[in-house]
Amino acid sequence: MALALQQLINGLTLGAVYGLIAIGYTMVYGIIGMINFAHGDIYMVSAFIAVTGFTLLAAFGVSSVPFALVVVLIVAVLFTSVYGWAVERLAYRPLRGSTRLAPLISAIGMSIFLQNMVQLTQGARVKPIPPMLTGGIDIYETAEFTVRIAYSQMLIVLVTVGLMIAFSWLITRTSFGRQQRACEQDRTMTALLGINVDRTISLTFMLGAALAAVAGVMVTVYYGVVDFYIGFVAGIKAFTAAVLGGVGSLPGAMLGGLIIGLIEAFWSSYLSAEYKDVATFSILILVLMFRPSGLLGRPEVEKV
Amino acid sequence: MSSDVAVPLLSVERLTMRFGGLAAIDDLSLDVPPGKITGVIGPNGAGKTTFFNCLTGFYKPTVGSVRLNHPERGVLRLEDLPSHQVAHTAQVVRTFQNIRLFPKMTVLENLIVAQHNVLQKASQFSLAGILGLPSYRRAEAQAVAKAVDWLTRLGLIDKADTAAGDLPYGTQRRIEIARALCVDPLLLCLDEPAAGLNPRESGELNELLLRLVADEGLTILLIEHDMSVVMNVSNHICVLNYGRKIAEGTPKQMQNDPNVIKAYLGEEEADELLYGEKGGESTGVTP
Amino acid sequence: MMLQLSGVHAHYGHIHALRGIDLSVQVGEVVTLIGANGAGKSTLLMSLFGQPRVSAGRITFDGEDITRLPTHIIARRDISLVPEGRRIFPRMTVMENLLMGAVLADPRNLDVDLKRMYALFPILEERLEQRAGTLSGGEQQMLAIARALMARPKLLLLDEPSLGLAPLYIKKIFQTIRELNEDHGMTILLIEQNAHHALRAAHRGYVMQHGQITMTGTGRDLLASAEVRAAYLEGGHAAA
Amino acid sequence: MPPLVFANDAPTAAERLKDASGVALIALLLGIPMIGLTTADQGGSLQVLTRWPLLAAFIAASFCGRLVVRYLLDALKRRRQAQDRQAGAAGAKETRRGGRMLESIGWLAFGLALVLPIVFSDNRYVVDTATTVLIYVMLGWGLNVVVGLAGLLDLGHVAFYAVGAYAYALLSTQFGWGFWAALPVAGIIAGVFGLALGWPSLRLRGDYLAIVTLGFGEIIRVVLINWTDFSGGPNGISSIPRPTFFGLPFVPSSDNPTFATYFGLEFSPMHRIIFLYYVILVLSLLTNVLVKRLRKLPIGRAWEAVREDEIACKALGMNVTNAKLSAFALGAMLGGVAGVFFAARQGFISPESFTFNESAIILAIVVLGGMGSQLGVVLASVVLVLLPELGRDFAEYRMLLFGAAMILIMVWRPGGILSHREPTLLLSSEGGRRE
Repeated sequence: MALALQQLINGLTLGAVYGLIAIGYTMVYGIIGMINFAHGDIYMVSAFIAVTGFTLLAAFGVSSVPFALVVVLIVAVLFTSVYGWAVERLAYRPLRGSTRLAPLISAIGMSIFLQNMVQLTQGARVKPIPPMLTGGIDIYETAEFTVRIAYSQMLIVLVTVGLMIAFSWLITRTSFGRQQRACEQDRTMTALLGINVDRTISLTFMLGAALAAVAGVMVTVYYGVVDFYIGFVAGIKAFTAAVLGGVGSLPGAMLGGLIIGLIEAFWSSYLSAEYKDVATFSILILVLMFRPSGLLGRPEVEKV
Repeated sequence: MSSDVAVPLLSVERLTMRFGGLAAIDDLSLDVPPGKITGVIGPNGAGKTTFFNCLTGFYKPTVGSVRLNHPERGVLRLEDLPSHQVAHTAQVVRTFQNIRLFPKMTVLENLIVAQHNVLQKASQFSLAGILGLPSYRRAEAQAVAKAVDWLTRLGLIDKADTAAGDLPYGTQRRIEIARALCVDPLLLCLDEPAAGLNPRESGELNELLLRLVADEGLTILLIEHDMSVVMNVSNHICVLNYGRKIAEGTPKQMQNDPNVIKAYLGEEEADELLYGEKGGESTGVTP
Repeated sequence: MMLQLSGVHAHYGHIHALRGIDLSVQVGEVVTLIGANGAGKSTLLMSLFGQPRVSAGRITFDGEDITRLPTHIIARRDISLVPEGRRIFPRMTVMENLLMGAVLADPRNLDVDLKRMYALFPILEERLEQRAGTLSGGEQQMLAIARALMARPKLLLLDEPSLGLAPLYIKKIFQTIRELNEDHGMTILLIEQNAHHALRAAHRGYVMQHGQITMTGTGRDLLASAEVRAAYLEGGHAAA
Repeated sequence: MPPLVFANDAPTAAERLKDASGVALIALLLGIPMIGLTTADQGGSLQVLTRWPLLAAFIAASFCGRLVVRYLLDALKRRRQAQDRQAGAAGAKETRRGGRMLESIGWLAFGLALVLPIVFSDNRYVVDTATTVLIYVMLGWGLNVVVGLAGLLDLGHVAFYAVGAYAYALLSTQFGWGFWAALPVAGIIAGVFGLALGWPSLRLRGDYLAIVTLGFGEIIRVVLINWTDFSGGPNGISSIPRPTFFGLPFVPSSDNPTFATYFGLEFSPMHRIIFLYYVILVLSLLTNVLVKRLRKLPIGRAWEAVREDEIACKALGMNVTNAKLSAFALGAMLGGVAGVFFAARQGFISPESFTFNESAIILAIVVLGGMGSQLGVVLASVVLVLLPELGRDFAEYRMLLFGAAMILIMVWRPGGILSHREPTLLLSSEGGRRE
């Protein structure tokens, strides 16, 4: 019982991180209808920026954790969104209007490039940082086990929920959100209505990267280690989460993330940690068999 | 009236199709006599295309039945067949309002794909095809001959090797009809075949449809807004509005039916809309 | 002079679609451009917005040279287009489509403009929350026109507004065109295959064949001319 | 949808400088966190190190690079526009001539492939690399059926490659099957896996199918890593028997006749290398002939038609599910056969060889080559295999350059190197007869 509760908390935290990255996937998919394979690596870049940021602040003797967190978040979001912008400008914009597969391949190329760039400039070794946000609240105690919500876990869940609400509102209710969706459906027509399509797409990539940046900082705080390969794994998981929830739906991305986080946590502790990815993907396949548009995705009305 | 007119080729009974709470088709019954052209008209959004989708297996109707009297296979219930079986077994073939060709394939290839089932059978799981057995080669030659025949009759033969997507709109419409004909339909369902055609082209379409019925004994179900087509070729017209049948009868009857005029043709100028549009005959301008 | 094209050439892929077009639209006019499938009419309208970009010639709007401006900047110059194939946003609601049309308009006019659209096309008001992709063809056409009008354009460009519409709706659309022009002083450039209707609604007309203007005159004159009747009855795509 | 084209008249010098400065600014922002700053482990904890000179060099390079590249691109673009205009009506004829030229390039490539091991008979590296190229060619041709012809986005092709490889490894080490006997069986096993995956997932639309296939690839890999009793786990399976020349092994000495003794040759390890090269050459040529033939058969046209418009296919009475499944199964089978060869050539396999990266590279080969183009696959395989090989001298930059090259090729030719589609049958079969 206690273990289950603890795994629930851990699963939700992990799921929140996946969800946060998945929102970025979904937003980019929602505007140019392509899978941004490099998104996971953008998240990895931001984790490295966070490591550098925290180390630098520590070197300057900053000891206030909230202050350091806020500063690093801002810095990481700023720099990472420039990365998001540059990725779009270099690898995707020249391919607009070509086949659906062309940007997918250049995205894979970009992912390989970013991984190796970080490996070269930052080193291949795992980067540990000292624990920052320690402590938590014990909510349930038995003789041998204590269920605890760490402060870092609370932070992650709160930030994620907040961002999801903000971005859902942005996309469904604001003029900018409508412009984004219009770009996805018919770019030429959107331009004919006087909207700067290039700018809208660039901004979306920057927002997606900013979300990945937040996730990167959170994970750095939570786990305390970062390496150049985390982007790939997280990217695949988040991509799965986005599809599971229904690509294009923000709450869907969140839900998909949470489900995958929970599966991983419970499967690892009760069945076998080795097969947790098998479980994740099997459930994805099962869900899609019965709901081909994902859990919250709107079914494509086949207009014949 | 000969006796076979009494047995309809297709009988639609109490067909209803609901999307959510909205009934796109509401309790529609209709008989399609063989060897005739039956027109389906009605305002945009009256449920005409939905009706076609129900006939051809793309939608499963909420209530009701669609029965086809197949000369060899007996009575077939179309609403139970998946869409490819509707074309393959029941030989009910349709075209689409927004032209659905295979744009990168040539016109000839489009027509060969339409004969897929025949050729696939002849190729015996592709084995006869890979080995280039004569049985398959003959079947392919026959398929090409059939395609060439239709292309010639529809005046498309010099476009045979062009990618279908590169051709003008009006030509694509004709290709789509030619392709449907290659499936050997009993019942051909045309969804706005004259949309986007100029007056001369729609005139040619009229001739084609009449020829198909006269020479091939084909039965045609026709959705069309172009009154110069519908009124001139249909033997029988069914008028839909809000998914319901509001009138049915000969073209003449429909032109004078107050309900039809009110819902579809327009109050005062019904006659002019019917005959004065494309040719401009009624404007009094002499060439 | 509201819109002026002089010596405009444009290529669509390898096709030389426009071959030296001279055309003008005065303030307050309804001008129609008729011609067969593939004559280049739609290319002409799209090339006003740089899609495709003209390869030679000059386009001015309200005295400003817009030949080389980016598409979205041209669209901000009080020109609205109802393009070929409607191009509504299928996965947005009717309301959202209308709001997209008003993206550049003064938000204070929004309510007034929406009411105007409901008056013009009552069916749209019934369907506000429905996804536009589920509308029927005619309803989509009305939505496309309404979306274009939401920007309060000075010049409205219509590409085959009657395509796929029931007779009653065609009448309604042409009535609307007349109303917009007479009551609201809107300038309109209209492309039609349905030449009869178009010429009756227009002050002036141009006939286009093979990417060139072959004839021009008042609507009434063109309607009466034997060559026009021959041109639009025979079609002009034979060589394409 | 046509891409947005913006006015791009020759910019003035000032505009060029401004443009390059913008790029330099972006380079600065990108460079600060990655090049300017880095962390290193010093005395048990991380320390921040700075590399400002390197950053400055990077920015300067970006500035100058942008000036040069922009100038060249502008010049190229103007020239291409002028050419386009002149080309005009000549377009149609040109494609036909292009088709014939491609055919001759194909025969030339075939000829080169045939004589390559003879010319380089004592250069193991060249023949080995060429063998690797051919493996990818074969994988690419298999995947081309799925992605290029049927238009199904498959990101997990490596799974079938792995199935084939492990099937052969297990059949040979556990049951003593020979290479040639195991080849078709392993191919069929992979095909069955293809059906098993295809059945539930083919009604998914494109990108959803992509993640499902990707997931399937990962499932296979994870199972291979963890099911140690079955697959040997991360250690893989070793001492897989090599193929023999009609029963004659390639070994230095043996009681039975060997390849060398039978033909009275002096033993050379190159014999096997060259033999393997010809085996994969034959396998891939068979694949090519098979796929080319199928493309001109009803099933092949059905694949392409499904790619173009599924709904129209249904309306014409085609069973779309069968068409898709057959493409999937055939692609899987060909992948499996390539896997058998891979296992036999290496003599050792482990899950490491079947990561997502492999799938990505195979897919890249198909897309870079030009969807559906058989010759394109060959060209792309050569490029993608040789790139990292050429990059061996700057080992650590090799994958960086590989990634960059993938982006550049795609940007340079978004339709792939060869994007021309040859019709499967022509009415005017002699090409020029009707002109």
